[in-house]
Amino acid sequence: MQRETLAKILNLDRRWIFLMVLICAIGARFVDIDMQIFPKKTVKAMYDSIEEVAKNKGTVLLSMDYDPAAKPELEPMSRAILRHCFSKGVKVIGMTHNPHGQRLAQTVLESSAAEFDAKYGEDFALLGYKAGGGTLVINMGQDFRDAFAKDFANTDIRSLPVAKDITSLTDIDYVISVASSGYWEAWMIYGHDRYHFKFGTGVTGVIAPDVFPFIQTGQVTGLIGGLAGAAEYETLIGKPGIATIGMKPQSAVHVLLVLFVLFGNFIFFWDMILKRRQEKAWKR
Amino acid sequence: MLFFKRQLPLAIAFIFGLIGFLAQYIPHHSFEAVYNELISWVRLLYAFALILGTYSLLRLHFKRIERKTAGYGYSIILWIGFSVTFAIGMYNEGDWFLTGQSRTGMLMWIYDYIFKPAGATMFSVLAFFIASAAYRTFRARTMAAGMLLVAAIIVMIGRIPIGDMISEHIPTMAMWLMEVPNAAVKRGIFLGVALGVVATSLRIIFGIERAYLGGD
Amino acid sequence: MLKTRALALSSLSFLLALLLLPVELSAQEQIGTLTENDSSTQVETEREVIAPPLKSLSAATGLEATDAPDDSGHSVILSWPVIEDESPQQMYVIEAAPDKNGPWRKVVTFKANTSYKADMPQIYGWDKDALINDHAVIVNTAPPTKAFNDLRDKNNYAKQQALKKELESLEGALAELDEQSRETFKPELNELRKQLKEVESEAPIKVARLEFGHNYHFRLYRTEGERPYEMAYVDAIPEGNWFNTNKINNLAIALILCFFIFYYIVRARRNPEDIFIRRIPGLEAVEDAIGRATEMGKPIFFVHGLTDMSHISTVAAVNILGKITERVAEYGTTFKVTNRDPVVLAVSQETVKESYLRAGRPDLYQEDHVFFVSQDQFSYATGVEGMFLREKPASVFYFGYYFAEALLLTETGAHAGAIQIAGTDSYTQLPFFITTCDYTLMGEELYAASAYLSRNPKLLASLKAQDLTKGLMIIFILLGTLLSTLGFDWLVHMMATF
Amino acid sequence: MVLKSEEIKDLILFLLLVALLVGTNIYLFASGKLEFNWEGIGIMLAAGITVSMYSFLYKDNVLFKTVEHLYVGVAAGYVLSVYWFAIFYADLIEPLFFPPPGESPAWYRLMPMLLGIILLMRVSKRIGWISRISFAFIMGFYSGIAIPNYIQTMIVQQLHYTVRPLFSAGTPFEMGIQIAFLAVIIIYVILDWLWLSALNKAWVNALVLLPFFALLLFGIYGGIAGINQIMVLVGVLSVLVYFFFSVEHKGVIATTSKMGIYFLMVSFGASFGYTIMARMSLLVERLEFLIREWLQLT
Repeated sequence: MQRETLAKILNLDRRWIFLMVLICAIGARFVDIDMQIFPKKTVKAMYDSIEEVAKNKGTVLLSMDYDPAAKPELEPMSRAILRHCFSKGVKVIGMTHNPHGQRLAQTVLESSAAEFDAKYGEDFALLGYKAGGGTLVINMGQDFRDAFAKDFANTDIRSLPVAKDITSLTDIDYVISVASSGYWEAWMIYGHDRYHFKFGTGVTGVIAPDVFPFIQTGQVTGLIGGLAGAAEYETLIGKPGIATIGMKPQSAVHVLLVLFVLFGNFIFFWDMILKRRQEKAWKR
Repeated sequence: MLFFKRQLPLAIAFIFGLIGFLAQYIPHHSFEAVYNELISWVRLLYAFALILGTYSLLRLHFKRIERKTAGYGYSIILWIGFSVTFAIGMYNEGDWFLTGQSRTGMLMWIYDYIFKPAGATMFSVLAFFIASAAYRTFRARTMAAGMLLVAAIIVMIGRIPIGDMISEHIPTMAMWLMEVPNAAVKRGIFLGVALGVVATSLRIIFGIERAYLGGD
Repeated sequence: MLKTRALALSSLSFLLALLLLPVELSAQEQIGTLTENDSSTQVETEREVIAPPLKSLSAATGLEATDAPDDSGHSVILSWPVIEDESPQQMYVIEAAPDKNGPWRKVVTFKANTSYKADMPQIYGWDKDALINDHAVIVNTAPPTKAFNDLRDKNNYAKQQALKKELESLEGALAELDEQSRETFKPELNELRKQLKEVESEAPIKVARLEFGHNYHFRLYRTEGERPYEMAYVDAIPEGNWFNTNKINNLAIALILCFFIFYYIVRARRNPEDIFIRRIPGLEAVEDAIGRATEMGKPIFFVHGLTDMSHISTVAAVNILGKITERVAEYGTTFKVTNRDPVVLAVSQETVKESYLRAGRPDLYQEDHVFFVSQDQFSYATGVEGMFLREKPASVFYFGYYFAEALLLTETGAHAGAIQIAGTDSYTQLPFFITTCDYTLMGEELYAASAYLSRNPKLLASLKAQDLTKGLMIIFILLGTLLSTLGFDWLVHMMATF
Repeated sequence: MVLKSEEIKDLILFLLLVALLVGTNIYLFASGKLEFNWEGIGIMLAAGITVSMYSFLYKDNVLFKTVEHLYVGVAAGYVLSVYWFAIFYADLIEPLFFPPPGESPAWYRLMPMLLGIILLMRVSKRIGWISRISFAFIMGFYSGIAIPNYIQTMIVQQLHYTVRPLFSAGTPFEMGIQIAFLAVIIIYVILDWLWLSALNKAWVNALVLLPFFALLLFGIYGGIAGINQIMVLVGVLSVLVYFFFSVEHKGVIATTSKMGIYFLMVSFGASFGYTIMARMSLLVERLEFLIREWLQLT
C-alpha cells in the first residue's frame, strides 16, 4: 500500500463523512435493539434528593436556564425531573435566567403538569425570566418577594399558595438548575455558598466535567450530564422518554466516531512507518 | 475636559467597585439596601447594552442595503425578520407594550417555529464537523494528544449503554476519570482562574487596567 | 537575593493573615476526628437521653438572647444549657412578640435533641464535645403582625398612621406633665389605643423578618403531648453588624493578592527588566510559523475570539497581536486579522498600525487587512472558513476566547494545510484546539504570553503577584494536608465557609 | 453567462432539493398528516429551516444564506422584546410611571435610566466617549462583586476540600497500599529530578510506572478512598505548578509540571468525550423532529 493511496484515504472529501454520519444516525433510529441503561451515582443522588423532598412534602425550585440551542439535551432532563416531582406530589416553582428560555420553561412545565393534572398556583408556578444572573440569585436569597414580586403572567406571587410563604431561598428544600452555560455556577457561587440550600444541576455534556469538583466538595448534590444522563433519569423514574429513544442513534454515532478516530490514527501511524522507511532508503 | 474622559470614569469604577467589594463583607441592612438597588441598576444597564448590540447589527446591514453591496438581499431579509418579530412583540396580542408580556400569541409562534429550530439546527451542524475532524485531524501527534484521545475514547464508550455491555470496567473507569483526575485538574485550574479574575478586577477597580474604556 | 526576599516577604504576610483570625478560632484544641466530611456547616448532632417521669416540663434556666453576629440585623440567637430531662419526643417551641404583653406567636419549633452550639462553629468555635451541652437557635422570622402596609387598602393604612401619630404626640406631651394632670388625660389615651386596636384588627397577617432596632420579647417552652410546661422569658434587639467575621479568610486572601500586585507594580515601573518570566514554549512556534509563511509566500491569518474588550482574554489577544505584527512586519508577509466585535476591530486596527510603525514599515499597513467579518457566531465561522479555503494561508493564529465555532475554524484550517497556533482560556474548547492545532497555549499561558511579549509593567506585576499567591496556596495545601493527616484540623477550619 | 459543469450540477441539486421540500409538504398537507393551521404551517416552516441549514453541509447556497439571515434578524427582534417587558418595563417604566397604589414613584430609578442613555451615546463619534461613565459603573461594580465571590467559591471552598487527611482509615493492608502508592509517586519525582536523562530510558520508566498503575487500579476497584485523595492532591499541585510562570521549569518543578501536563491531558480528554456526546445528541434531536413531527413516520 503506497503512501499516496494512504494520503488519498486520509483526505477523503468531508461530505462523504457527513453522509455516513447521517445514514448511521437515521438507520440506528429505526433498528429496535433494547438498551439496558445503568443509572450512574450522580444521577441517583438527584433522584434520592427529590424522593426525600417528597417525603417531607417540600418545594423544589427548578431553574430552566437554557435556550433553544441546548433544548434537545436539557428539555428531556427538565421533563423527567418534573414528571418525578408531580408524580410524588412535590411542589415545583419554575423560573429561568435565560432570556430565550421563558417560552421553553412554560411549555415543558405546563405539559408535564397536565400529565398529572397538577394545578397552576397550588402544585406549581412559573416565575418566568429575569435578568441579572448572580445578582438575581443574591436578591432571591435576601428577599424572594422583592426579586420576584410577580410571576411570569404578572399575578402577585403572594396570591399563589405554592409560593406565598417563601421569603427566601432558604425556605426551598431543593434547588435544581438545568443550565446550558454558566448559570449553574451563578446558582452555586451566589446562591448555595451563601444560603446553604440543597443544590443539584442538570447540564449539557460540554459542561458536566466542570461540575465534578463541586460534587466532591458537597456543593452539588445530584448531577445529570447530557442526553445519557437524562436517559438514566428516565430509567430511574420508569418512564422512558425522548432521551431513552435518542440513545440508540446516539450510541451508533458514538461508535462510528470512535472508529473514525482509531482508523484515522491507524493510517497516520502506518504512514509514519512508511515515511521513516523511505527516509532510511534515501539515506543509503 | 480630560477630567470627564479619564478621571471621572476611573473614579466611578473605583467607588462602585469598592461598594460591590465591601458589600460582601458588610452584612449591615443599610449597606444591603444600597447594594440591592445597585444590583437592579446593573441589570438595567445590561438591557441598554443589548440595545447597543442590536443597533450596531442593524446599522451594519442597513449600510449593506444602502450601498447595494453583493448579497444585500440577505440583509433585507434580516431587516424584515427583525422588524416583523419586534413589531409583533410590541403589539403583544393587543395589550401593547405598557403591561406584562402575554403568554401566548404570534411572538410565541415565531419563537417555537423559527427561533428555536434555527438555533438548535445551527448547533447540531457541529456534530458533522466533529465527525469529519475525528476522521481527519484528531491525531495522536504528541504524547499529550495521545493521552487525550485515549481518555476521550474511554469516556465516550463508558457513557453509552454499549460501554456497559462490552465490560462493566469501562463505565467505572469513565466515571473515575471524571471524578478524580478531571475534578483535580478543574480544581487546580479554578484556583488559577480565580486569581486571574481577582487580579484583573483589582486592576480595573484601581484604574490600572483601562483597556475596557477602548483607547484614550 | 531577590527571590529569597520575595519568599521571606510572602511568608511574613502569610503569618500576618494567621494572626488576623479572631481569638476563638485559635483557642480550640485539636480534635482527633478523621471523619470524611466533618465541616459541613449545619450538621445535626443527635444525643442519647433517658425517658423522664410524667410531670410538668421545667423551664430552661440560663436562657440568653443576643443579637446574631455577622448578619444584616434581622436575626437574634437564643441559647440555653441542655435540660437533663430532654427527650427526642419533646419539641422545643419559641414564641415571639413585638412588645412585653403583645400578641405571642410561634416562630421556631425543633426537636429537643437537635440545634446545639456545636452546629454553629462560625460563632461558637470547633470544640464539638464541649458545645454539645448547650442549645443555640437563630430566630429571624418576626412574629406575624397585623400590618397595613399592604398596598391595596389605602384608607385603613392612612387611618392607622394618623391614629399612631396622634397617640405618640399625646404620649409625648403627657411625659412632661406632672403625675396628677396625667390622670385627667388617661381616658383619652385609652380611647385612642382602643380605636387603634380596632383598626389594626382588620389588617391581613404579614410574615416578615425581624425588624432591626426593635426590642422583641421571646418565650421558650417544651411540649410533649398534653404535659404542662413552664416558660422562660427573654428579650433582645437585633442589630446590623458592620463586619462579617466568617469572611476573614476571604478578605485576607484578597488583601494579600492586592498587596502583592501593588508591590510588584511599583517594582515593575522602576525596572521592568528584572521581573523574570519563564520562556513560554508556544511562542517560539509563532516565530517559525511566520518564517514558513514567508517562504511559501502565502498569507498569515490572525482570528480573534468572540468576546469583547471587557474580557481579559481579548485584552491579552490584542497585546499578542501587537507583537506578532512587529515580527510579521520584518518579513513583509501579507497579514490578515479577522474580527467579530466592532470595538475589538477598532482597537486591533490601532494596534496593528502602531506595530507596523514601530517596526519601521508603515507602508505595509493596509486598513482593509484588519476587517470585520460578522457579528453572528456561525456566520463569523463560515465567513473565515471561506477565506481559508480560497486563500490557503500558511499559518493561522487563534488568540482569545472561543465557543462552539472553534472546531469549524481549526478543522478547515488543518484541511487547508496551515500551521495553526492557538491560545485560549475557554476550557470547553481547549481539547478541540489541542487535537487540531500544532501548538496550544492553555488557560493562564494566554495571559502569561501577553505579559511576556508586551513586557507591560502592570501585566508583569499582576502575573508575579498571582504566582506568589499561588506559591502560598501550594504551601498552604502541603502544610494543611500534613496537619490534617496527623489530626490537627486548624487549616481546614481556617478555610471553612459559612 | 455560461455556467461551468460544476455550477450546473449544483444548480440541479439545488432545484431538486427545493422540489423535494415543496413536494413533501404538499403530500403531507394533502394527506392530512399536517393540518392546515398555524401549528401545521409552523412545523413545515421549522422543517424547511432545518433542511436548508443542513444543505450548507453540501455547499453554501442561497437557501442557507436566506435562512441564516432570517434567523439572525428574528433572534434580534425576539430578544429585544423579551428584554423590553422583563427589564425595561418591569424594572424601569412601571416603578417610575405606574407605581403600585400607595407607593411613591421610584424616582431613584432615573439614575440608571440616565446611565443607560449615556451608554447609548457610544454610537455617536463626537460624544461617544461619554459612554465610558456607564461602562465604568458596570465594569467597576461587577469587578467589586466578582472578587469576594470568586475567592469564596473558587479559592476558599476549594482549599477547604483539598486540605483533607491523605489516608482514609482502613485495614492495615489498605493503609499499606496507600503508603506504598504515595511512596511510588515520591520516588518517581526524585528519580526524575536527580537523573533527568535516566528516566528517558524505557526500563526505568516501567520500573516506576508499573507499580504506580497496579496500586492505582487496586485502589479504584478495591474502593480505597485514600488512593483517590492522593491522586487529587497530586493533580491539584501539579496543575498549579504547571501554571507557574515566575520560575524556570527545571529540576523538581520540571517533573511536577510534566505530571501536570499528563493530568491536564487526561482531564481534557474526559471532557472532550463528554462534549462530543453533547453535540451528537443535538443532531439526534433535530433528526427526531424531522422524522417524528414533520414526516410523522415513527
